[in-house]
Amino acid sequence: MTLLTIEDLSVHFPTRHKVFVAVNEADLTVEPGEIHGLVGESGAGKSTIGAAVMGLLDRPGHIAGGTVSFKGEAISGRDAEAMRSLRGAKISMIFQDPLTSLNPLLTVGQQLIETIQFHLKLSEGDSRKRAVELLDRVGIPLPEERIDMYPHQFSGGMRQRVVIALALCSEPDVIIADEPTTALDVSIQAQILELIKELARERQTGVILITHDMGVIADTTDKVTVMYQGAVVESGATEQVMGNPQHDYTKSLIAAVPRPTLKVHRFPQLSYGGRSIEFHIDDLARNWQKPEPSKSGTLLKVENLTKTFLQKGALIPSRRKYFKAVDNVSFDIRDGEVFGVVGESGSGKSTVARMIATLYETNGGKITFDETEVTALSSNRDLEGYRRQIQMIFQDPYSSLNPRMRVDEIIAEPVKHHKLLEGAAIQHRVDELLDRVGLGSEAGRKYPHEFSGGQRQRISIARALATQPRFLICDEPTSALDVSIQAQILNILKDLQEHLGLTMLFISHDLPVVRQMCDRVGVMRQGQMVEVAETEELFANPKEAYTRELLSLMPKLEGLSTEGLKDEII
Amino acid sequence: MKRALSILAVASALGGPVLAEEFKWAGTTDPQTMDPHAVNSAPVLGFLNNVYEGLVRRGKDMSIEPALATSWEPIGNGEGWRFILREGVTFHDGSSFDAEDVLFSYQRASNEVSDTRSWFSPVSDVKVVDAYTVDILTKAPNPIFPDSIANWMMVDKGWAEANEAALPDKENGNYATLNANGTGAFMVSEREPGLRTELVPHTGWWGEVEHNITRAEFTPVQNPATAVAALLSGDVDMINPVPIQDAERLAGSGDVQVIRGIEARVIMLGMAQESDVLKYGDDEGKPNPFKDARVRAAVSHAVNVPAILKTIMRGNAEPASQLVSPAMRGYSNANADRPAFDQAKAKALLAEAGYPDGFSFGLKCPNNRYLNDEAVCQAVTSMLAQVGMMAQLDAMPVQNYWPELRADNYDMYLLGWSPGTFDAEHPIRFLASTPNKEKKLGSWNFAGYSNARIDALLPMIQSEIDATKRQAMLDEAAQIMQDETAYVPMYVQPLVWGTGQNISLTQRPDNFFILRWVSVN
Amino acid sequence: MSDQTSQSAPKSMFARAWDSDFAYKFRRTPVAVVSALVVALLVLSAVFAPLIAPHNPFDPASLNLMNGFTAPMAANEFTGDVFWLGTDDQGRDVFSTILYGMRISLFVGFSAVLFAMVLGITLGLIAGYVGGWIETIIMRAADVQLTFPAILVAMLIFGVAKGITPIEHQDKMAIWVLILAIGLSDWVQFARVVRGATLVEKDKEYVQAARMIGRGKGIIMLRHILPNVLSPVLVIATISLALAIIAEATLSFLGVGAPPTQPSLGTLIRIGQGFLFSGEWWIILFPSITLLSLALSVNLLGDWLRDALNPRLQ
Amino acid sequence: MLTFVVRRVFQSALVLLIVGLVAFSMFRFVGDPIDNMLGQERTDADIARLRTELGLDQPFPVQYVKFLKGAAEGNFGVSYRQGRPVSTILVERAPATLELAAVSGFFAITIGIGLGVFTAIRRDGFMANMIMSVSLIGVSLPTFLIGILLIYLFAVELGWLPSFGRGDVVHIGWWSTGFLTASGLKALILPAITLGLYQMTLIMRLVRSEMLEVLRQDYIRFARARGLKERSVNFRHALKNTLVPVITVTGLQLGSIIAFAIITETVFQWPGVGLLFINAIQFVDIPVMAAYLMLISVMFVGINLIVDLLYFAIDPRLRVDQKGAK
Repeated sequence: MTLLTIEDLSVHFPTRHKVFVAVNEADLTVEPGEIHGLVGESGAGKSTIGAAVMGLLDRPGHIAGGTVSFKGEAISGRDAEAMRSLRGAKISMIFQDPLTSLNPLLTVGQQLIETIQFHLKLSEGDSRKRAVELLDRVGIPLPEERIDMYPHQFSGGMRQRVVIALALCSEPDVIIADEPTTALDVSIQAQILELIKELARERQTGVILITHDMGVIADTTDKVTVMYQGAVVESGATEQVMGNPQHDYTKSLIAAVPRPTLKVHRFPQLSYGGRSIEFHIDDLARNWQKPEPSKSGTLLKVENLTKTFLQKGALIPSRRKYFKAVDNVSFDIRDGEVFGVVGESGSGKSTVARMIATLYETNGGKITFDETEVTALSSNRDLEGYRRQIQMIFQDPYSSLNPRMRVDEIIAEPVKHHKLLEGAAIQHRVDELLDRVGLGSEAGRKYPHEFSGGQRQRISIARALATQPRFLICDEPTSALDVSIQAQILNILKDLQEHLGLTMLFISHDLPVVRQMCDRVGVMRQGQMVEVAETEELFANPKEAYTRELLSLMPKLEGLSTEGLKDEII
Repeated sequence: MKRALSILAVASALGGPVLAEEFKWAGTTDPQTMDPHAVNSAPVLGFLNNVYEGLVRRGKDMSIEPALATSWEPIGNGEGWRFILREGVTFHDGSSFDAEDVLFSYQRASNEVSDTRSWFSPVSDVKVVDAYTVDILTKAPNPIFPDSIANWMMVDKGWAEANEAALPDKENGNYATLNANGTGAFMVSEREPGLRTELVPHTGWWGEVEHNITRAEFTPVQNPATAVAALLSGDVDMINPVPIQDAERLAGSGDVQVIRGIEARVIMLGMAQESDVLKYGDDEGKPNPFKDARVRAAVSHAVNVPAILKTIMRGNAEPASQLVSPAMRGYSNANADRPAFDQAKAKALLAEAGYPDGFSFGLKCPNNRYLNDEAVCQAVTSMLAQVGMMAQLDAMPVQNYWPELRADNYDMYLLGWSPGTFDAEHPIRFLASTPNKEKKLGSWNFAGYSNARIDALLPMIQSEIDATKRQAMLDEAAQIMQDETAYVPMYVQPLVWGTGQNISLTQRPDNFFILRWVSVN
Repeated sequence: MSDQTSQSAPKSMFARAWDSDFAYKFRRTPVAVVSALVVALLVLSAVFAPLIAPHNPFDPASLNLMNGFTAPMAANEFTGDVFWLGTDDQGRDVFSTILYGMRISLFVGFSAVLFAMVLGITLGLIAGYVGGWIETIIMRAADVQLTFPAILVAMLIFGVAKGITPIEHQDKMAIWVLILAIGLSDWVQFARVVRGATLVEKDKEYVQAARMIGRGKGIIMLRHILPNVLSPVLVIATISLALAIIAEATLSFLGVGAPPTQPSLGTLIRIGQGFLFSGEWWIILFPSITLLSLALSVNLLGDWLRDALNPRLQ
Repeated sequence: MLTFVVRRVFQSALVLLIVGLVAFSMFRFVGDPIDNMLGQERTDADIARLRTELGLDQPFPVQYVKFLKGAAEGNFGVSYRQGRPVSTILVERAPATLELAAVSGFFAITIGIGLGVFTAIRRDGFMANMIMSVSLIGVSLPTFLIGILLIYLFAVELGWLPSFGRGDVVHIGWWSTGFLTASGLKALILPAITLGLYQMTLIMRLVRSEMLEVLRQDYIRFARARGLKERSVNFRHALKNTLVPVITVTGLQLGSIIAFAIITETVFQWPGVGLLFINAIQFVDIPVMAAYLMLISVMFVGINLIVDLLYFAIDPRLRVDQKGAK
């Protein structure tokens, strides 16, 4: 029997100017034991469907049409009290961020027992027993001890397991999991997905898995529904949809996914909905003053780099605790190459980037840039020359641009600071850069909030190019972006290297992306550099166990259609 | 005990025989000490008049009448005064009163650490003649001596010595600061300094009881609006003072009665006459116009005293022409008229003195010392401005005010003076004599007014026994001060008390509240 | 947020402001609109008091004491003059006095808040951005400041100012002392909020971008961080303005406010409370109503701002 | 945690020392006590003698050190006005202020939190908006005016409550309490409302905004998603989290209640330390002023310490060190 049926569901958010249609006549069904993926880019309306089913729509959103039925019985349009009896009891939900999903002031046990007591009407003691069982089931070691701990005493992955246990308290028939693994490292992500798969199978629970990640969809789900701008564009068995997409949007979306096994020259532009952009990095090359290549062929040399952070302060120095974020790391970056650094969160890869960018002081080791020992320079004035030649592109397009500055001011700031140009020439440079990254010079008179994430990341690139640097640090430049936007940005970066001869340090946790972008790769773990190798060599022949483990956790995406990619495969 | 009393009060309200008459009253200032010799200030002496008694006391009309002395007479040709003491008087603790207590009280009150010391500066010696006769010898003939000691209160020698309070101790306090043992009609039964003081009748009192109070409680209430509210709501039976502006309406309300009178205090303007330059205002540093008597006269003509009395004082005060009020002894009837309000004349005088366009100066004023002091100063400011004298008014709390005056930081200032002796000689001594530290003269003459004839008249007035001759000299002094406009006396401060409808009492011009004249009906 | 939105041509400043969601929200909230109108009306009438007021109550030469205590709209029994809102004990027109008094109150309020704001923002920025022992010192100083409750600070400063200003300037200093006292007792909350916001902002990537360029600390604080921490400051400033006006009135009650010859609203109320029982209700009523409307409107506006500027409550 | 307390106490002592210094240096400007201590017939010699006796002729640092020495032994000197040890006076007056502060603090906290929660839950409701607007009147009028208006209404016009004072008190040891008599309780009502109104409004608004913030947290959405009852979500989950930031501000507010009592006590002639302080200013009673400020600082520092410790009690994230599965 079909557990959950969504028919013609429309969700409207009335705003000032118009009614925003977040979900437009969507259909979806969930069968027992089935994992149904709901995929789409941000703003597609996938999370809104989850919230609508749960009756948790934020105001002023409301269900404008269609029905949601549970086991054949319509549940949409019920009053709040009736919704609550279903919510939690029959349908549960798991949220994206395990850090914020648990009440920090109550123990895990208190939260579990409260929910169990409420739904199953068990005694305190029985509830506790059941809570321990649940913790055990979701894979928390020593559940009897752990039950009395507070959420902050658990790691991220463990917390997400607790969240799942909480969702299971009432023995629900349907679980809606909204991006349950997005905030987690790859290795943990795999475990959590495995757990969800097991539970679905074992309890015959229907799961709606909301995600933007094609890898997750391909590896986990039985059925998939693809959404675009509030509407369902395609739906079917996962293998079917992934391997042989019918709708243009699905096709271009799948084409934009970086593959771990294929290397492409450029990603195909997403053609659906007129969203392709024109950028002309090659035009920039005409006015680009290429510096003399460094004599040794090595542009940046990092030797025994170390960084410690104070973990626990104390008056007496001997009682202070330090944490070694980067431990004796060495590598070289050759002139004109893209050097990738991969690792999980906390591996120290961003710290290395920030030390090179002079944002952190080093606690040991040497950084040498084109024969100049950067770490020996102390004053700001001495560093000016180095800073002019390096630039950085940050991860978060929303926080990397000052929201109170106009876009042209943002781009002009490094030029003005280094006094590279004067007067009208500055504006000219700004206009040109904006034009080349496909935004048009009029974009300069607007503020960052008027742009989308991908556009902002292009503004960041324009800013990074303003001083005509030799070396670009990219710190997870696409990890906050949708896959189609990621494709755009990666293409631009590839152009930068190709046409301007820029040398790059490319930090990422995403192995397929690294494989597309980098000439050589270093793998970091717990502050140490585990392995450095040519990219293809590393993927084909990993030497270290940790590298092998990372590679094995990487989604293979073998079932994905390669239709739109064929021309670009190298 | 308090509980028991309130139960009694309830019983009486229920219609039983009126045994307990509680009386509660409120004033602005708490008497800071119960020691009658420690502090010479009106709140303390006024309050302690109910607890302690002197050899003489003042009656309802301010006249001197026998108290612990039944009679007194001059000794010889002005060598001093002999006091015959009342017999059978007991202190609150039961011990009896005799001449030794008078001698002790003299020694105690005239000691260097006593604030009341100045009263005894004319005294050369005190002799115990017998148990009920005391001679007080003066350095020079002193016709008004008995008048000047109405507030000199008798303390029991035995009690004071037993409690290590033989001398007042203002700085650190002693037993007598918190406890009292007088001969008066009431005794202090409970005292919480700054909060409340409870009195009960002294059953062994020698006098005839006029009141019907069984318990009285005094509470200081600073905020005038709170005090009025307390009176209106019946939480207290009497308040002193009633804010002048509220008097009329309260009187008309029917729930309370307002008792009005004229206080001994004269409110006046003083002007710097020593300083060569002005210290404030736009003309700061320029020659001081107030040295010129014509300018001072112009001030006296420019101030519209009738208007102040009409509006700010609401018809409750009387104009003043000299430094004492008509109720005081030695008031000069010959100089009873104050200069008329005449802006034209004021301007003419200013022009004559060389200030046709006026000038700018500073006026200092307290804002919590006298009734509506700040409002009066504001009114004066605008009146002077109308004839071209632009005053910059700086009103401040009294604790900042006196240091300013002492440091000569003013061009013009407001001062109120109440003669402690109720005699016209008092202000001459303190306000009009050329300042002289050694002779302790002119100690409040901040203005620096100086007139040789006045200085000469003072000792003569002090020792003249013949009333007519004395009055002639006082008249002369008043005349000189009026002619030279030494000060600009404006009005005599009113006394406005409010009581419940069921209270009858007597108001004395010195603003002392005498509890034994109160009855609750 | 689709690509299309960025294609529209830039509009004029005013049109953008009028068209912004902020202005739209404002227009849709009657309370906010009414409050803003009241504030605007009061501020304008205070600014243009010399043009509006029938009399100048600060000119002592123009006052006639015999006009004292005239009831509103009634003829004075001596002079026959009529005053809209009556006169006070000095014969000052209450309406004019309110207008002029409001000038002082607003001047004191605005200046005190400005002072507190500049001080608080500066110290908050430095504490938040620079950190280390400088931060410790600043935040400890804030603790000490908090130990002294506002009115005590103000009273003590008043005393000190009286003591240290040269005597010839004392009569003019009352207002400045009020500003200093109220401002000094108010800076801590600005400093705390700015420090908190700065700690959040300084880790953001746009600040790192500026540091990478080599921008100095001062420029980063002023140009990058400051504009981004101003929203909460604006809310606090609004509410502080109301508080400052009330604080001025309270200090006036304690006898350390504006001088009675140049009364602020608070001083007027302090003077007026003496006439609460005497029947001259207009002396206290009208200034109180004015103060209430002013403070209430500013508070309501601040309230609305708090919700409107909080991006998470939308 | 012990280190924390020790460090806090150490810092507090430093704060007190600075407060003492600042306060003491300011007294010289408040006025001159001499005039209040001597009658109108005083001479210049009297003034000089008294000045020497009080030690006012000594340089300021000497006076401060003397004061500190005394204060360390609990001896704040003798009141110039009352001629009694200041410590005795403070002990006598403190109960009145503390009882008033406690009642108004209780009033402010309970009503403030109650209304704050109500207005947050019913964010756009008519009642909630009314409460929000009306409550602002409490912070839009000066306290003294509110007090006077309350007296006028409830004491004079209606005659329900006393216009001033503390009513009858019962002495329990050195503590005097107004809680045990009818008149004492009646006398508390108006001053407590006057004093607490302002703090209540602030607490209410703070609770509301914090609660709104908490209500949109994921764990509240998750609690709702688990089908828990609204009441449980609002109170068990949301309120407790709301209280964490509220505690600091409330702590500070309680401190300022004691300071604000100055005005309330003046209006209601409430026999507490605030009234004592105002009188002390009037009479330039320097020892009383100094001791009062020290007392206020001690209370403030104490409250701050309690607030910090409360944090430990309420927020497990602070309580536990780096144990557990990190």
